[in-house]
Amino acid sequence: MKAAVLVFPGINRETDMAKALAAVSGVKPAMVWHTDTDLPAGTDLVVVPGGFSYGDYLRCGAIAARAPIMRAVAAHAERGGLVLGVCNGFQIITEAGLLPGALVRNASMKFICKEVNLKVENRETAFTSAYRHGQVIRCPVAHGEGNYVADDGTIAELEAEGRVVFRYCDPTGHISPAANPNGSTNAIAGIINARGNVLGMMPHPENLIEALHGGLDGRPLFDSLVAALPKAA
Amino acid sequence: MKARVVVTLKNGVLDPQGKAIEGALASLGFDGVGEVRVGKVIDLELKATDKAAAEAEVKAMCERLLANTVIENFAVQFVG
Amino acid sequence: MKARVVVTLKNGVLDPQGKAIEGALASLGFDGVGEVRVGKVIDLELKATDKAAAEAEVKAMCERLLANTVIENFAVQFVG
Amino acid sequence: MLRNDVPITPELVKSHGLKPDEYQRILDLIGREPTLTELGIFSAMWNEHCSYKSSKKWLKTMPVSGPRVIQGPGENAGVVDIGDGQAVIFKMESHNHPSYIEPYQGATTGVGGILRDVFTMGARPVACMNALRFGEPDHPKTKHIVSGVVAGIGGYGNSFGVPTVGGEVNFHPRYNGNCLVNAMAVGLADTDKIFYSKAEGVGLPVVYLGSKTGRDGVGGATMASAEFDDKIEEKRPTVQVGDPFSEKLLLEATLELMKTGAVVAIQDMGAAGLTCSAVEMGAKGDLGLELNLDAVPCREPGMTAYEMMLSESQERMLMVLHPDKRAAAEAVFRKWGLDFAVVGYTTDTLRFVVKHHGEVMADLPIKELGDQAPEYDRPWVAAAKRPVIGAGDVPAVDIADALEKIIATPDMCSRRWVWEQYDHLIQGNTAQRPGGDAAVVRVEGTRKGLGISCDVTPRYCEADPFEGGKQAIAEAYRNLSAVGALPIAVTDNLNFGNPEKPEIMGQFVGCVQGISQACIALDFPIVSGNVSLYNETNGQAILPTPAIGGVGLMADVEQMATIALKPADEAIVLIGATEGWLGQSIYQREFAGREEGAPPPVDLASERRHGEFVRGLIEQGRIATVHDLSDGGLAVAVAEMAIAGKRGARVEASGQIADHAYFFGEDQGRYLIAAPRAVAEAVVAEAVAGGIPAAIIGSVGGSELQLGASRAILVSKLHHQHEAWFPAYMSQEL
Ligand SMILES: Nc1ncnc2c1ncn2[C@@H]1O[C@H](COP(=O)(O)OP(=O)(O)O)[C@@H](O)[C@H]1O
Ligand SMILES: [Mg+2]
Repeated sequence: MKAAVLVFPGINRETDMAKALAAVSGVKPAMVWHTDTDLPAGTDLVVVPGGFSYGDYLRCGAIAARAPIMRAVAAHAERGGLVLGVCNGFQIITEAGLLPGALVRNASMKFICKEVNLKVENRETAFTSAYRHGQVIRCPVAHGEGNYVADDGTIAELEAEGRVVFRYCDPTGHISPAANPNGSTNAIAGIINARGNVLGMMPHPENLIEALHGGLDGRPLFDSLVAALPKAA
Repeated sequence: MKARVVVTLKNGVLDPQGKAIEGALASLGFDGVGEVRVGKVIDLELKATDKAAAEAEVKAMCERLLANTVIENFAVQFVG
Repeated sequence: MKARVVVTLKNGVLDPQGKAIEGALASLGFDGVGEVRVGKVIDLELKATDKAAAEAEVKAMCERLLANTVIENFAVQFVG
Repeated sequence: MLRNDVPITPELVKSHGLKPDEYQRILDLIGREPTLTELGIFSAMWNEHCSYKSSKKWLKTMPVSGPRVIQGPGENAGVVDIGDGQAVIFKMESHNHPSYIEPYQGATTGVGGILRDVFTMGARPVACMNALRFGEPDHPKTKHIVSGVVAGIGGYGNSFGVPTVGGEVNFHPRYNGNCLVNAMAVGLADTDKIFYSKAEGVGLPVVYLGSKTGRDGVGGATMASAEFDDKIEEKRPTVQVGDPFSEKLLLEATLELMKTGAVVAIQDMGAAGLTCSAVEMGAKGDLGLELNLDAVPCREPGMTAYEMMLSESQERMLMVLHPDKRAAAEAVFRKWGLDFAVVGYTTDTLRFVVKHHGEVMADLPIKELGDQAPEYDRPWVAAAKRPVIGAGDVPAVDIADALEKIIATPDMCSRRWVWEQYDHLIQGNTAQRPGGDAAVVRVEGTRKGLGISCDVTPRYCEADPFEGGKQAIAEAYRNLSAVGALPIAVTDNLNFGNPEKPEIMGQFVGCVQGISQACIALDFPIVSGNVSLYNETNGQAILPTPAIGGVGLMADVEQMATIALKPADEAIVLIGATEGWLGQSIYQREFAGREEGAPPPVDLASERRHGEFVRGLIEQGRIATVHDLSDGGLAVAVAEMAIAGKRGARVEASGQIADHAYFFGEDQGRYLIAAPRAVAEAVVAEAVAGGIPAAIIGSVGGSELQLGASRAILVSKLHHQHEAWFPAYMSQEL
């Protein structure tokens, strides 16, 4: 696996992500600066990490989505390369048009940091194959604008095509407003594009990968990627 | 020249901020308030002197950055 | 009746958001842009039919909730 | 000769917060009338906030050294050795007045300021804490302030990317007119890569870094030292807006810059911005400094020298640069999109010279500006001792009823509503999240952990400043010991009323003396801190609130103890002596409606012995469940352990002490431990052999909590009661 983690001004979970990638795959990812115009040669996974790129000013992810490096990311996705956007990264790739819809302010209007439960709705992806179908996992969230919205047609399409990959639920897997931390449509926590190579999610699997974090439920996501990608030389 | 861009949410797009304000106004005793929607104004100082050119430029800025046309509409006004 | 409240930062108050947009527009190649300041619009549907009364009410809402008068100014417009 | 456009009238002097005798001192020092810019510079340097003129005499008496201390008070933050070539760097600071005026921005700029203090020294911030005091919940302003302050603290720290891992929240009518917002930041650096503010070398460039200067907060430090009155509205325009995005860039740029070897000295611009930072850098290095304001990056046109010198625009730094590293240094700042401007140079004249448009606007003796600030030995009176309240003087309420009520009160309920708005997980090293005795953060790349705790019990300090001061340190020591961390050093934030009143000054002196005595007894030196005086509105002072931020060190985070009850069938051990002290207790407040009598005394020798004993057990891996006893005593502590572990427990009555005193007394120096019975028995035997009171008082199991003969309560119900108040209160937020 040859991963590249993008760094925009104001991004702040890039180290967490890089540590998780290195811990699970054994290979340190390349850190790629936003003004670069190319990805390192041979990159097979681009990760857009969490944070507050450009302070979340204007709209979260909006300014980063227009950075020079994003053209290379779009081309990478176009070629079928894997792209993972987490939290601010999800917002950025959505703003960049790699995924449909938008992420708006949490219904509570507050930033929320806590552990939630997620239901793995689709394990047939390069990002989730190490989970069981319907598995309920724990995962932390930390965001102020994770409320996924899209027009009815888009939502219907995502649902019909099984492109909702993660959904907020309670510990028993039940979907309910009380278990939805941000008011997201259909409790959507993560979606994938039609081709299955671009995943965006609000929760932070990189913050639940060792005993110190209180659990390991984030690890299978990285295990899945390691399995899907060729071993780096 | 000064331009003001007003960015508002499209009809039908959920507006948590508007909802929160609705609730807060009601609990403050302002009971004559129906729907509340929140948007943005972006005031720009422009070096351009030609209005038509400026208009086209600001429209381009909106489409490329200032508004997310998936969920937002925009309108441009000129002052002075 | 519909009211539009425009809330803007007072002169001299730092606008980090405006600054970030300024930078972003410049790096997108829009080089004719000077200062950018960001504010809010709040669109309210009002049950009131008397304009003067509505005006007083919206002003009170602004002072009590909609604007942070420590750092923001507000203006009220009526539509229809 | 300096041109003086503005006549310096007594009114002008007064409006700068300078007393007539202080102005006379200025005249004597410089031998002429100051210019307006100079008057502004003096007012900034000589106000209480920057000069510590009322507190200095007493601060000098505090214990500030120890074998681990690399840098004590006097720099931007304290530096303490944690072994392996690393140091922990931390400080606490108040933003009380700004937060009362504009809660959100006041809190954000408070967090921003303290983070800057820490990374100016070369440390990467790894944790933030916050100690908050608000007025009574029913006061019309409280909810608005709580909402804004909490959102502001989160808004800044979350965006900046540092986990906010703990703190304190209290409500009390004495904070109705003056909330307290104390923010603490903790960072890590290599001991050989620490940066200081002392300028060295003549003729070196002085560089301005960060965001541009606006008219923000002109006069802010003066405001922070003024008592509020009803004209508070007029002071509003001095509010500053925080920009965590720029601060994050400033952090990365500064740390990158430090690696280039370009930094000779560096100082953040905090209160009184350019003035304070420039004077301090020069004065500490026995150097003069000349500033050319034409080079200062300004956000607004037409700023005067006066405004630039007093602006408190945030996210700025001042640095003395190695001249041959200029290009590399500038490239770093350009890369991060920040301003970089040479605004002056060091001189050997010991003068602080400010030029603007080619004209000298100020020319002052630099040492005197700092060192010759007035220093007062303010008269003080010790508070009268209060009587010891016996258990019989406080009504006995059914224990279960009392617990259910207390655990749901604003001061005792869960703070989840607060800390869920703070990103407490970022950086991936949070080993103990908010909700326990102390936060624990792993030292990146090692197994070591830092424990961090914020403590003070203001009602104790009010009743007996000396004992209250001791107690604040003892509680920090206890909280750190309870997670298994060796307490290594302290930062403090001394919040008091108007020091010109002898009773208030007496509170200050008493607390400082109590703190000092406890720090000495516990080998817990003070390495940094902050003083906030004049916390009064219309003559009503806050409770004396010397907030303590304690930092501890553990060798292996995996050994850390938590408060949650773990497997069933464990025994519960109480360490420490219980008399049933109800004076100044939460129980007395709730059920007698009084805050009366003497607070519980702290026996520092046993505090230390008990702490060492408990820490030893944790380090040996023999126990993993510990909670210290504080507000609400034994009943509240065991309830918190049950709630955290979602398990029941039962604790027998004492047999000797009246139930309400036994379960709710706030005797100091105590811990609860849960461990398998055999371990518990051995622990008790060892403790008793070592002269430490200890006994098995109960056991873990079931789904209910039962105290003495009182009715059992479902832990799930307690949990609900504990969690309910905050969200319900804030749901009617406006
Ligand atoms: N303002 C705050 N921010 C974050 N965490 C807080 C805050 N206030 C309280 N907490 C957390 O809630 C828990 C209980 O606080 P407190 O009752 O003051 O503990 P203790 O009595 O052990 O000092 C602690 O873990 C503390 O860190
Ligand atoms: Mg504690």
